[in-house]
Amino acid sequence: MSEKLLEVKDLSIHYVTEDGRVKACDGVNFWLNKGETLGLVGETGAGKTTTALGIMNLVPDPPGVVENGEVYFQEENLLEKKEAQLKKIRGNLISMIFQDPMTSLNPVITIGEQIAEGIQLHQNLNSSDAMEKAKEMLEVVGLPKSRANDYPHQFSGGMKQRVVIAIALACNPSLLIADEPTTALDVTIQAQVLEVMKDLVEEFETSMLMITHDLGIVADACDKVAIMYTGKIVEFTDKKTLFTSPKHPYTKGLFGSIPSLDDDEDRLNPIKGLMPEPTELPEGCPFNPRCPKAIDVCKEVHPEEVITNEGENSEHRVLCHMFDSRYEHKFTDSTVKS
Amino acid sequence: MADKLLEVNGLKRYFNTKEGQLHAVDNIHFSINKGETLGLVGESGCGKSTTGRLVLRLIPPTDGEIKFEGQDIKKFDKKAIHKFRRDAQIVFQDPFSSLNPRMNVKNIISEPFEIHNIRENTKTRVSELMDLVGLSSRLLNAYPHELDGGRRQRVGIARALALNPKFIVLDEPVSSLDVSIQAQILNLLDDLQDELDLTYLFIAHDLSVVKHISDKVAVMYVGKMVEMTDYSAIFKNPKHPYTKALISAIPIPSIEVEQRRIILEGDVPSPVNPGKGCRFYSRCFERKDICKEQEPELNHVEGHGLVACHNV
Amino acid sequence: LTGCGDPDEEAGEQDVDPDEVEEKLDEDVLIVAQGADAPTLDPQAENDQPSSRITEQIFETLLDQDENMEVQPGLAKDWEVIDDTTYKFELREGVKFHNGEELTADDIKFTYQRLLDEDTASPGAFILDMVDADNIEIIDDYTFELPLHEPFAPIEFHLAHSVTGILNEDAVNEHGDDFGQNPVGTGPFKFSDWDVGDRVYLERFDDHWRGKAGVRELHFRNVEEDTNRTIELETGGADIIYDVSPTDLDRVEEAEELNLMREDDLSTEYVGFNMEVEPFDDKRVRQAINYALTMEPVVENVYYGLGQPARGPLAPAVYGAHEDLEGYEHDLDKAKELLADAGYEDGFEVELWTNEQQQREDIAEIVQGQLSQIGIDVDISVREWGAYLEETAQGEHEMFVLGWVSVTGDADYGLYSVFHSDEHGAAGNRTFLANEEVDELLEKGREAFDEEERLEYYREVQEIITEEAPWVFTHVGEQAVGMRDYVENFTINPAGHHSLFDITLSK
Amino acid sequence: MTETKTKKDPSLADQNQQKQKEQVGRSQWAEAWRRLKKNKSAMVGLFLIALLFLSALTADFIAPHDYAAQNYDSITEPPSSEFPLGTDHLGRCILSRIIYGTRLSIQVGFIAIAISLISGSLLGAMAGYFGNLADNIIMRLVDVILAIPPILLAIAIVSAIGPSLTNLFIAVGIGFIPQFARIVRGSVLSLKEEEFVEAAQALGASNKRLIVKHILPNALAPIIVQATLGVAMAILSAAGLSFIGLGAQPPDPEWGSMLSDGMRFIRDAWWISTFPGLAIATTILGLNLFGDGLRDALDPRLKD
Amino acid sequence: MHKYIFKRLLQLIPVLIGVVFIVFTITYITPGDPATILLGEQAPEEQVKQLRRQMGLHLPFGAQFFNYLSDVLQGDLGYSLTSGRPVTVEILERFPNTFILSTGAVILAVLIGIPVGIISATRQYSKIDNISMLGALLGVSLPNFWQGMMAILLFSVWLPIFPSSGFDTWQHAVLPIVTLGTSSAALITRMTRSSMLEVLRQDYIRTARAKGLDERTVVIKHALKNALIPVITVIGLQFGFLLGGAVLTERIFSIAGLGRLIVDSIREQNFTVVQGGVLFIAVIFSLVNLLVDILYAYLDPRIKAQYK
Ligand SMILES: Nc1ncnc2c1ncn2[C@@H]1O[C@H](COP(=O)(O)OP(=O)(O)OP(=O)(O)O)[C@@H](O)[C@H]1O
Ligand SMILES: Nc1ncnc2c1ncn2[C@@H]1O[C@H](COP(=O)(O)OP(=O)(O)OP(=O)(O)O)[C@@H](O)[C@H]1O
Ligand SMILES: [Mg+2]
Ligand SMILES: [Mg+2]
Repeated sequence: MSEKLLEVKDLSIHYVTEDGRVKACDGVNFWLNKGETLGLVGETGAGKTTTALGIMNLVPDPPGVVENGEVYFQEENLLEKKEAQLKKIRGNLISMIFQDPMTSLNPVITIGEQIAEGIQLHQNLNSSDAMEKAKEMLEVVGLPKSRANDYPHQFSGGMKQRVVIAIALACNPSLLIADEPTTALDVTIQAQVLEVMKDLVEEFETSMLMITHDLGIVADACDKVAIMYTGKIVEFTDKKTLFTSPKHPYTKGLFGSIPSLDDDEDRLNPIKGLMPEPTELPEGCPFNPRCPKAIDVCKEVHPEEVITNEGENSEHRVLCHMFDSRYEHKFTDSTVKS
Repeated sequence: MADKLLEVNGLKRYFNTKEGQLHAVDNIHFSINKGETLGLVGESGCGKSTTGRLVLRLIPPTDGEIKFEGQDIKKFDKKAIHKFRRDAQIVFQDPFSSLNPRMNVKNIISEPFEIHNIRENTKTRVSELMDLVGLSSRLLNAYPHELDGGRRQRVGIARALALNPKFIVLDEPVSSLDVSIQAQILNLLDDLQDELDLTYLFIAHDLSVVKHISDKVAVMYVGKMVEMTDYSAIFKNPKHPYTKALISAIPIPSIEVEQRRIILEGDVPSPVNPGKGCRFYSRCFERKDICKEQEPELNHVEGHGLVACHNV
Repeated sequence: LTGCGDPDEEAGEQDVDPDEVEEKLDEDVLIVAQGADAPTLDPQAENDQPSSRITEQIFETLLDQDENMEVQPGLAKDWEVIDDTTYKFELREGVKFHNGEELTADDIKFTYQRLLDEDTASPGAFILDMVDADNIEIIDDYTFELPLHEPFAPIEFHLAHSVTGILNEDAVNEHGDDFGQNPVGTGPFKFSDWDVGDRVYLERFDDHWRGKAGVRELHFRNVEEDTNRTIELETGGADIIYDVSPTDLDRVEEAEELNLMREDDLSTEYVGFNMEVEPFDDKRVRQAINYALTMEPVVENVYYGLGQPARGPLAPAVYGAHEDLEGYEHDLDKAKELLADAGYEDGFEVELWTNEQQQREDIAEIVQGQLSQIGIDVDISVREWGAYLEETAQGEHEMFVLGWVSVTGDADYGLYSVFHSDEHGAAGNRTFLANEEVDELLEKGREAFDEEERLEYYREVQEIITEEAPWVFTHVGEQAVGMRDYVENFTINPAGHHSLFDITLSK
Repeated sequence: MTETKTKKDPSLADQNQQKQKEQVGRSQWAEAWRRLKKNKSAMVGLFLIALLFLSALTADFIAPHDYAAQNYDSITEPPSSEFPLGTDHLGRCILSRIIYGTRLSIQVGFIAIAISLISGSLLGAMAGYFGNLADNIIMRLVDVILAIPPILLAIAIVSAIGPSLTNLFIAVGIGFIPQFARIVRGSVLSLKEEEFVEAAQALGASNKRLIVKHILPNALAPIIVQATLGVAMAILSAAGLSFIGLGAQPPDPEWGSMLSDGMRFIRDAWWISTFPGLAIATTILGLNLFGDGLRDALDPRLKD
Repeated sequence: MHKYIFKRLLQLIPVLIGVVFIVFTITYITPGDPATILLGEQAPEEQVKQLRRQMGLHLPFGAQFFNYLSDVLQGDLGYSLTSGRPVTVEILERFPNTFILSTGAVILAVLIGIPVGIISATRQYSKIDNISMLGALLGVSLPNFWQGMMAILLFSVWLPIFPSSGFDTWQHAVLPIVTLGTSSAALITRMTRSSMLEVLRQDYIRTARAKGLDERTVVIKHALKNALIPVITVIGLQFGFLLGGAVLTERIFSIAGLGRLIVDSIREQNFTVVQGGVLFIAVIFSLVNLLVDILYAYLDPRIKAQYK
């Protein structure tokens, strides 16, 4: 087993708003090895971005509060570091690609400058050398050098996203956090960008935390998967296990919601209901109102993480009473059938 | 042959922009049979929404003919338009901007009745509609900002159904929704079609969604229609290189199939003043010299449908 | 900011030690601040106080008035009455204009013709209306005869008025339309520079016939806000300020290094009635209002003791003013009685107009307050000046607050225009008083060459006017001039444009 | 709907129905009000405005003296128990004048803004909705008004039509037209493209309905914010006009003219101009605080 | 860009004609007659009539307007009714004072407003923020002429540091510039703050922070330029406003400025100067606006791309 590059332990981040306390990230645990890609999957508002910001220690405060937890990166707890130290890590050892390429580039600064900036800062280069390096990065992501002096509005969405990738990879980080890097893009462009990313991650031996809501992308690009629901990781395992034997009812529900290209299903089999209000999570298991297998205990008792499959090269963790030895027996055959 | 509800011939819509003439929709033909769904796919900006607006006469076409139930909608007088506005409806992509934030659910759903001067039983009608789309009656007084995306989209659908339409343009009605909600809405649309004998023009960029709901699929590229055929044919046996690339690019949530992606070069070209030749030329992996010079016609291909490619 | 200085000054400095100049400048410069800028320094082009105060220093008139408003020789050293309509003047010899030319009788003819010429469109032309300038007969360089269209007894006062300041023909022709910016006269100070809107620079004219004036330079500053003018005086930004604000009188008086000079002026403020409209066509109503008003509060609160309550139409300083007029005592009972007699026992409503001038607005408010005691309900309307003049001229008003200045210091000027029935409307009679007796007496006053007789006519007419009560006489003006204690020999002139010839500074 | 099979989506069996029931049906205005209530400075502002209205309404009861009564025995008296804020040069009670003055200030502020709001919004809405020629003509007109400094415009207008209170409203009001026209035009331009407008159009709604029911209500928030701030500015401009003698008619106790009239006594009797000045400043402070708070409360971007 | 500027200049023409029309109309309907004003109240009727004919005042409105307009188009603004001098000369004489005053005030306001606004925004809800916002609110709440008077009492009377009136040396400029500058500074502070707050919420700021840039760079380099656009609009409007709107300050400090010239002329019914003065200010104001728009283009390449 290779070394853990990143390990998030019991991370809780809450947003304190007028409407109440949003537990956007609530006791999150996962880890990631060097060179691996972890897919963090969940629907809107599940807390994916918040978790990523927590790792970067960039949670907006106010309203965000890091309540608890540790984030070990190369065996050091980032949450204990001083801002000055973090600045040396951000953009250098850990980079992040934000959700929307349209808004994550500064509209009034040339893209060359936006790439060079980080290089200049972290690699102690003078500005012209940094700019040279920035141009190289542009070529790496498949854009001509000559466009370094252009402004973001002169690029298409896919090109902008590639610029964002160039910024993130400019300093050759050990960890790249990519927050839904392709959601805003068209399919064919998405394919281009994903391809570029995969190549680069491989080339630079970068570990990646890929945030997405698209299981297709996970299947394509990830080694491990963590499924997130209402601020909690409900299932965490390697890709193969997840696709072959998903355990959590929510994960199964996700699979059931996706129209298949191969089969002609008449009706989809979606999860019923909607995500609960983030400020008013239900008692017990947060998924229980939508869960086809929920029983009384689900409405009362908060589930604990169950680790199964420990023999294989990866753990398989599930946050569900069904796999908890204490409650397993209560799930009768009839409810388990799905 | 089944009843054609909508028939579109040589439809064009150009916009005048600062850069020049923008060929948003450029000479497209299609028809939709009663009770069927035509899926319209293509990349962002290829003219899908414009097509949707044109067939509803929300904007006038530059050229071309649109026949609804055999009649040219361009020639409709005021009265006929009013009638047409009852028969043909639209549901938008963005459930957040398509509902007036200052009106509550009741007002939104009853607005069609007000506009068409239907005064009786609006209350019952509204609650029937809400039942139909699966909205709890306690949301009657709710405002859009209090609802989540899925519920909002249901309100939009209820509004579209209010006047008992025959035809609905669904302009990316699920693309802003989460998969689980998307699936619920797709199921709902399916059920409604069966129940109310509706005809859909379903616009989307997600091929798997289109495939799920459509009877026929039309693929657009920069204002042009490049391929149109039966839904299964297009996935099993795409003929146009763009369609092939499009299909191959869909990330499939399965680790069993080894995907072989066709990665296209470059970006979608601008629809402003497109030159002669095939619009896909710059990105095509099967291009020939003729493609640069001559624009391919949309031809009928035996046993398949319509394709616009010199290679076919 | 400092760059807009005078180019001549720079040139002049070259051959003098700059330090010396500094010192000299400081000692020999007299700075006078007043509340407005002069629109032009062509004495014929304007007839307003701020301009006259400056042109008075640059130009001189044929005759002069002393601080008692008595006529004295000016540029004419002697004159005699030939007949009713002909006067003969003898000029001083050797009087120089600022451009070096010598004053001759031709200049007088030229000046008066220009003043009366329609093309000049002078607002002061009426001052010499009675003069037949085209027929001035020049006897020699220093002697000429001045014919009048009709007998006009107060002519001497008119020939001392500042609009009649004598111009030099060559200078006028040379500068043409710009003469107002390049005035050339015979006065003790010559024009040097002008920061329009801010400051006029004058220099001593060394060749003046009376000798050199007391200061080398004279500046007129424009400081509009009353409070600021006082502050300027206090802080040394000005050596003399005109029109000290009533509220600042004590402050200036009490300050050790400042002096205050006060002197009655020639103005009368009044509340007029439009005698052509009801109820003011009834003498009893006008008198009732006169009885109902007491003007002590006006003097006290509006003018802070500056001036005095008026008891007649003329300020006491005016030649011919009736000194023994009693006016109306404050008697509310009598007022009510008269009102009842006239059929207004319950009072009435009336609109009182004023222009937007603080003191007049205050007077209006006081009148409003006092008249409410006899049941007259006054509604004040503040009009814009142009509109005010136009509408009162056309008789659209009921009651109004206005003032009149007897600029020539003579009773004719102070009475004829405002009370003669020929002068209805814009000409000055805005009450539309039409009283044959008054008309007759005023006409006689113009023609009477016997002083005693003339004064008698005016005594009589003032009594009638008081009785007829077209006006409520409110206030006789007083001017207040503040100055630093080192300013010496300032003499105050009732007409307001003080001669600064004698002033010296003892810093 | 003729024949409808009831098909209830099971998802509706929501667990926290009870809680949501209370919230459902809260319009955006109610939502904004709730947020506004939490904004301390906005509430201070509201309090000050309420105070203003209250004293305008109850002036007859709370003012210790007649605002026009002249007391020659107590001229320019400093604050005392009889005259809590002193008297002016005609012996009038300054407190009473300030209290009565609220009426005028409210009128100046609100009527002037009403004038500019109505005409400005109308012009802006027409320009934005009809576009093209109408837009060009109207916006050029607005540019013309904007190109003339408001105070000069007001002076010119007042000089032309005479200084009276009504004319003052009009003069101040006209100066503010461009602001409203621009804001409304901007909102209408973007609202016109909103899908909900298109949706209503697709239902067959008329132009009138589109403007009145869909566009204007949504353009309201920025207009209202602008109006609150505009009221403050209008009161200030009116005060400025009073300073050059174009304000209210004496003895009307308009604050601006009290302040400017009292200015000449500033060195001897500071209270004559200082208290009206404070009254103006407080009112404007109140309106600004409230307006700022309202902006925050109505701006959906500030929601999270 | 050149084409754009040219186009904008062309668009100015109808606006300015509109301004001429409005001002002309206002002065036309104003009661009071220039001829009477010129000749004084005591002038005989005949003379007044004669002068009216001479000035073309007997013509119908339309004819008068077109006469005036054609004169204006030939660069002739006519002659002052009180001084008889060319209006252009009178205006140009006053303009430098007004220009120094408003430019000084705007510069002061920018120097105070932008830094304070930035500090406030970066420390939202802190003590500094609250204090500067309160200061800014007071700055806009206190009538300008009152502030001016207080400044004179404080700094000319009690602490005689600066002269209270006139406009000769730099000392004279201090108080009026400070008086005018403070209220503009208040506006600019508020605008900068809210604009900065808005920008600081943007994703690209997060991106910049994620690069490890220090906060200063993030604020100055990434946020400020974006936040400046609405601020510049305010600055431009403020500058335009001050050019003609500094009347009260000019009066309190006895400065011979343009605004005061126009106001005095209105009261003297010196119509030619009023018309010329307002037109002049409108031209300057429009040019300032154009300048602001051009500045936008330098700040924001997206806007530049639209200028065609
Ligand atoms: N700044 C904030 N203030 C208050 N609540 C916030 C804030 N940011 C996020 N939240 C809330 O925290 C929860 C998690 O948000 P987060 O952005 O992490 O979700 P996500 O999984 O990234 O969703 P998406 O797929 O939409 O990006 C949501 O309920 C969201 O409303
Ligand atoms: N009103 C308009 N004026 C000018 N151009 C327009 C207008 N509406 C649409 N276009 C342009 O026409 C083209 C087609 O637009 P359309 O909205 O139909 O695309 P779409 O296929 O619906 O894209 P998307 O998937 O992004 O919704 C685009 O290039 C768009 O910019
Ligand atoms: Mg996210
Ligand atoms: Mg679309």
